[in-house]
Amino acid sequence: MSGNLATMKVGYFPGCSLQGSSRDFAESLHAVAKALSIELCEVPEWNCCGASSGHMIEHLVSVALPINVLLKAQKAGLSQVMAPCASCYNRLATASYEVANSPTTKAQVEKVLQTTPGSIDKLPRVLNVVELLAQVAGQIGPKVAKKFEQTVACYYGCLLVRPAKITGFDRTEDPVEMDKLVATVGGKSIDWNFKTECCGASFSVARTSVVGRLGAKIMRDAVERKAEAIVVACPMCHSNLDLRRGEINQRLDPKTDIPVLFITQVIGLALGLPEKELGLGRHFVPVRFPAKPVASPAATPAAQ
Amino acid sequence: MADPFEPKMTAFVCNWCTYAGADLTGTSRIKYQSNVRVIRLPCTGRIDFMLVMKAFSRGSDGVIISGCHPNDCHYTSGNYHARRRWMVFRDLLDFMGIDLRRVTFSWVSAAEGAKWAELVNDATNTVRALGPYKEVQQLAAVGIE
Amino acid sequence: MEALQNKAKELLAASAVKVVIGYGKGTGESRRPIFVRAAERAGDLVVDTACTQNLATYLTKAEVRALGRIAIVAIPSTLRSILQLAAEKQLREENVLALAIVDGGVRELATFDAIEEAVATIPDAIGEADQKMIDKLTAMSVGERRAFWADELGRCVKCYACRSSCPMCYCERCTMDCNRPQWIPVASHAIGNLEYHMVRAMHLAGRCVECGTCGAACPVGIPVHLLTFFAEQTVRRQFGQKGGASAKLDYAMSTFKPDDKETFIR
Amino acid sequence: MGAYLPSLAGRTAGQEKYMSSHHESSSACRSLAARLEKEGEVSVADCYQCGKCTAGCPAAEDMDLAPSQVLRLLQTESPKHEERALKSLAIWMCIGCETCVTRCPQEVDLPRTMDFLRQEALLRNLANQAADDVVAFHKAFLNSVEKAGRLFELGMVGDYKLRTGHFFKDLGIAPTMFFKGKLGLFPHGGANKREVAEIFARARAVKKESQT
Amino acid sequence: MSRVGVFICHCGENIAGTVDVAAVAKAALDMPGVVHAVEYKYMCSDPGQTMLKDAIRDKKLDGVVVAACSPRMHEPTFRRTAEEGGINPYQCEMANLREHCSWVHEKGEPTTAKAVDLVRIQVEKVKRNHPLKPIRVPITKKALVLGGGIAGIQAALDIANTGSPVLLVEKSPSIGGHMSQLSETFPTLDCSQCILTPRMVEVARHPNITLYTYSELEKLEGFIGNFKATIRKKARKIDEKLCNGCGVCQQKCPVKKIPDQFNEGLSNRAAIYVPFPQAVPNKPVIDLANCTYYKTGKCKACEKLCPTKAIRFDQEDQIEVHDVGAVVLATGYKTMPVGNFSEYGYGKYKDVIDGMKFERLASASGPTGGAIKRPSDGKTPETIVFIACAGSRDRLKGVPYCSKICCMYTAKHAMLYQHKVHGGKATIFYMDIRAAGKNYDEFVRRAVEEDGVKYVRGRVSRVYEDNGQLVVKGVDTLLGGEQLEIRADMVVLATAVQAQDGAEELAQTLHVSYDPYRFFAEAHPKLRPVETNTAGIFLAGACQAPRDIPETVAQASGAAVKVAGLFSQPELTREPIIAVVDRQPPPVFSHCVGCFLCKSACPYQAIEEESIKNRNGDVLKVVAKVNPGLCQGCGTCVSTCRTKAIDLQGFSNEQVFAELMSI
Repeated sequence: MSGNLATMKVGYFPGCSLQGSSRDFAESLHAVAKALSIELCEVPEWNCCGASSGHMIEHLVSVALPINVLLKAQKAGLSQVMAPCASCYNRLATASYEVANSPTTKAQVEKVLQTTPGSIDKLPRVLNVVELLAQVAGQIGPKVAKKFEQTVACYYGCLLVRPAKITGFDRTEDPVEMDKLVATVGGKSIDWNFKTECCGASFSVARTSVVGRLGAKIMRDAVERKAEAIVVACPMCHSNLDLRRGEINQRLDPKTDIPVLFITQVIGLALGLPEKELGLGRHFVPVRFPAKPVASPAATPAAQ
Repeated sequence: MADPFEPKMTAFVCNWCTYAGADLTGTSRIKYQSNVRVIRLPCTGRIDFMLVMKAFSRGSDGVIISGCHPNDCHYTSGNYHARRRWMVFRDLLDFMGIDLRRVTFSWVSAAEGAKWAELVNDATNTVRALGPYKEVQQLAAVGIE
Repeated sequence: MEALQNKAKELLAASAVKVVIGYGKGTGESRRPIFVRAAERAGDLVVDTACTQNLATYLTKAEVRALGRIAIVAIPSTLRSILQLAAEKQLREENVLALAIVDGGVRELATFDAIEEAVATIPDAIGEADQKMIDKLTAMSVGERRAFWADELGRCVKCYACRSSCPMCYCERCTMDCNRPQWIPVASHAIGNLEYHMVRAMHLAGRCVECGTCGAACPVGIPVHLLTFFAEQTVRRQFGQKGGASAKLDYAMSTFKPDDKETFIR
Repeated sequence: MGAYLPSLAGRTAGQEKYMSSHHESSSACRSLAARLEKEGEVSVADCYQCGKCTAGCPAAEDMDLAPSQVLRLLQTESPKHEERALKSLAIWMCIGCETCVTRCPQEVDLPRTMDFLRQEALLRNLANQAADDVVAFHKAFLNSVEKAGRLFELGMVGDYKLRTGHFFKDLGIAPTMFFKGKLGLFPHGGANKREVAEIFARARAVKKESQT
Repeated sequence: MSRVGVFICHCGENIAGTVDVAAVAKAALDMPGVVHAVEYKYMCSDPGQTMLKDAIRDKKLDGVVVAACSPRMHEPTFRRTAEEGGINPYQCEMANLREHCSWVHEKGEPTTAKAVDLVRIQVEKVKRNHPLKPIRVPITKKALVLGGGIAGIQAALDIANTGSPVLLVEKSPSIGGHMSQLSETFPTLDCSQCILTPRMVEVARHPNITLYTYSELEKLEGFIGNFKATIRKKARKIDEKLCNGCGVCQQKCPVKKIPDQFNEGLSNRAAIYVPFPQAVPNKPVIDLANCTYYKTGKCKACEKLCPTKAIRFDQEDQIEVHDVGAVVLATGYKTMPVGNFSEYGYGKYKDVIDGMKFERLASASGPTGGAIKRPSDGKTPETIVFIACAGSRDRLKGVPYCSKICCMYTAKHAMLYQHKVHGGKATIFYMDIRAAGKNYDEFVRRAVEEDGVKYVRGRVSRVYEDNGQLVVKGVDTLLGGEQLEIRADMVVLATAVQAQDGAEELAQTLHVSYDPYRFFAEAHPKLRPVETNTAGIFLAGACQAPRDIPETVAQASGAAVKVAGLFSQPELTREPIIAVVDRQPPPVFSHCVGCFLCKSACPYQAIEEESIKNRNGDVLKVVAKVNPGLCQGCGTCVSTCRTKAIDLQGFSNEQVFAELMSI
């Protein structure tokens, strides 16, 4: 994959949340992709990958669904598929890994999807958004309109980097790819301890308390180390740290209002794209630098 | 041909593992069929494929070849060389129409006395079931003036 | 063809080589080996599709060696023979010059490395007919195979034409001629013949260059070459090694991998 | 760690237990550990109980059993212990963050094990009550996917609320979400609904036969 | 026509009870070549053996078959008897009527028939036996010891004290090895330097030991008793004779900021340096990579200021070749680089260190003079955490095996810490405590009971830094898997013991085998622990497996005894069961065609090329030749040889063929 193709064509698996709770992610992604002349070819007729619940209670489904997506991508002649949602990314990667390494699972999936033998031997490569941007990092630098001069904490969460043997992306314990991207657009990123600690992921709905507790740890360390914003590449991380800020702030003193940005939004801002296109307006915690204390709408209702 | 057929079994074994293993079979008083005649060689590496051919042409109905397990060879790698030779020789036997059920290859360590007894019995029973190796013995008859 | 003749003329004239072993007109359409030792006879050399015999057989003969540096007209199997002989220390680089026949033209291969490169480009395939036959045989039941060979080898008169035509059978004393012990009876009879051909096959496994000259040489038309072909193929299949691939020794039957995979040792 | 039935006795005893639970017998005669090895390709025997998984688990403090204990309960292969694992809240509190397997010196795939146990717990109706909301969430989630081919968040949340009765929870943020354009009022089209439904159906069928 | 005697043993009832021995004897008499056949109750008894000897004489026997127990049992016995009887011992064969017949078959005709066959087989063999002489090989009574750690030192001293000269080769500039870096040693807590230094000096002074420091073995040829070792003496760039070790050069050298390996990078050294004060020899060496002169062509400060003018910038490596009779491998171990344990933050946080660093911190001769101080800020750690099994028993990121010494040295570390830092809190995360050894468990208990070290049964998941402290996220599995977070000032990782770098290459140069972890393999895990499968090469210490000091020393002495034993013989005698390549009268010379396919088949590199020349020295033929010193008699070459030019004495083609034909 050379970084400087005129237009780069890459398969695109939006995943459900990007159509709903994470519109902002989608919008910023498309805006940035356009600016960097990356053509995102949406996988035709894609279906949900099953995350986060599939593998929790129906394993075979949780493998079959992603493989089905990848097969569609393969039919559409896509050699790699980028899944912006870390959770989707992880499921797609895991599923490909399982069929590649477990004959039993492979056989079962072939049955379920009624595929012709051999068709799931050469599935498209799965990328996460950071991987994709890293590939074109070369072109970002020159295109920077106004430097993104904030100090941020890059938060990778669980599913981008774990487990190493499946994602094979970055350094599992101490990843740096996002930090590099922030640097290319003129930002500073702090060295901190919670880069890959879990934020509670899908417990956002069912076990808000867990999200609150874990989120608080994360925010505390980031703030103590003078981060002005958190940068993420995962819708769940985002909603847990943004949408659930009220829950988190209950456990924080002082409370914090530093915004949570998607890496695509950070790059978008640096490329000088209008905030609207980047969906910044959709955040619960307003994106301001430096964040000044506001009665964030998220703060009140969560307490009930 | 009145009395029931008793196969003639010839075994080529290495001195350090299988022969010792067979000794153990004895010291542990494990009984097995007496058809087999053992020819002792230092190592499976020494077992010339011609010996197997000769065994058949000499009228053996079955052949057993056994030595040290991989990694245990007294000569560190004689059995590895043997294994390769067998992998080719066996294919050739088959290709030339020798019935592979009459040739048994095995690893029997100095500690596997029971395995030796079992091996000999199985091989002997198999061959007994197959009957005398007429096909080859007939060949032997042909043309010997 | 001219190319070859000129090259031969030139080499002999400059006495860069003492003899050119090549093909000449035989009876009818057949071709026979000829030894051209004078530039003016270079015209006798012929190249065409009828040139199928592997001339490498002569490289190890003392009489030929005695002549001095040899140029040899080489078909693919000849090139492999040269490498295998080199690997077995039977041939020195400075004593042989291969004149490889590449689509009509002639290529001069003076070094083993050069020959190795050339050989590397040759596909691992034997004649279609032969392959068919091998497949047919392997598809048979073991009994049918036994019958097949019993019938074929029944005709063998132990004339050893296969042996003497084989470039790899250069031993001064063959197992066959060994009489203490007398491994194989001198007289030709079924079992002895079976043993003899098994010996050849085993001795050529991993060394056979798949020229088929032995089969062609058999006066009673036994496809003996199928045995050595099969041996070579099973070696290649199981160990990925190949006779005559390199001038450095890589003989499958005298090397091993601790993780060689077999399924039959209990 | 008290003494427990030797695994063999355990198995036979286990059989009766399984029989009594509505669950096809064939897979029943094997211990969970054995089935996990076959169906999930995870060997709990590999675990030597160092506890590294527990040490790093973000959800551990919400669990009634430490992750390493869950594995221990499977190692004994005694039905008594297996049931304790299946009834535990722990298996439902696992977030699937993969921290444990990333650091496990023996590469025991604990998340996969948890998946397996959750499915088994549902199958045998042993799921811990305290986890009802979690179960409800996952069911609602998959339900939505099974129906629409893609997740319809609002629908899912609605379904979830029906299942749990947490009607007022999060009500506060919903309007904001809507106003921020983060809640679509209608399911997304685009996916091949029938296909997805079939995948669910066939997957369940295949699962069954794989166990018989 | 041969005259064979057959002697059938009843072995009490053991054989006679099942086999009709009389019938066997009778049948034997009918076998061609057999002139004498008797049965007797106990052939191995004195009267039995006398009977055999007498028969040989009276019946003028030239071959003997003893039909009794397994040859693996009594072949040596009866061969000796045969020799005393006046024939070549290798004219005696045994038929195994007991283990292979009477003990495994029912009484009856078939069993007796088998017995007869077994006898016939051996009769046919013995008729074709040739008198063989044991092989005699001279021995060079000089030993080569590779590695100057405690193992090498001990082995060298023990061998030297038996009077044989020893070459001790050490690749670093001083002997002493890891042990010289250690602070105190378990389980007695005596100072490592104090017990080691005298040994080092003794080595230096010993008349029988030639010391090659800063040297490496380049090549080893030959075989037991007759090795040829090529040693490279790397250039120290100083004249060792002139240098008096005053140390001026080190003080004056302008380059001072080079991390000091001996102190595990906790301090710095100059570009010309003596590794440590007690180094043997106490002579500096110039570190070419860092010396200003070698980098820029200028400086030479040391040369100018050296009082004895000992600096030699132009000095070259020297190659020396020595004949040695035996080799002791004592190349030691290395500790696993913990870089891949990023969850422990090693390399990222200064205060996360490994055991060896801690040894230097605790050592009186160390950079802190034995005070435990944090590398980051020199502060004394009030809380310290030790993590056992950092790399050991870890399939994923480390090695699957147990490194054996960590449990003990970690206990020692904690103990030393408690002694040095009063009121300090030491916690050890462990999985199992493996303290099997004399006074070992007592030692560990002492750490717990007397020094108040806290042992926590569980592994650590992560270590991260949080304002000036290290947060250790662990677990206490004995509290039912309760998570445990400790804020520590320092974390010490008990890193795994691994095979030395280059072990593989060395093993290949020496033709000794090694295990999957690149530790050298012993000839037999139980009964030949200090021998390798290559005769004449022995093992000592951690190059074979993780070892502590007592074991290492014991094994080193063991290896030394093996060497001494070898050297105690006037020459090597070996069973003549070896392969030989035939020789024929000209013009054939040998049936060998010199294809040398046998060469790669030989497990012992015993096959050499021999050029047969005529009077004027031109080569007529190149043929194979078996080196009797190396050949172990497996016979793999024999079945590889197409021309049957190689044969195996004692199991010759003729013999085996005859055996087969006799059935």
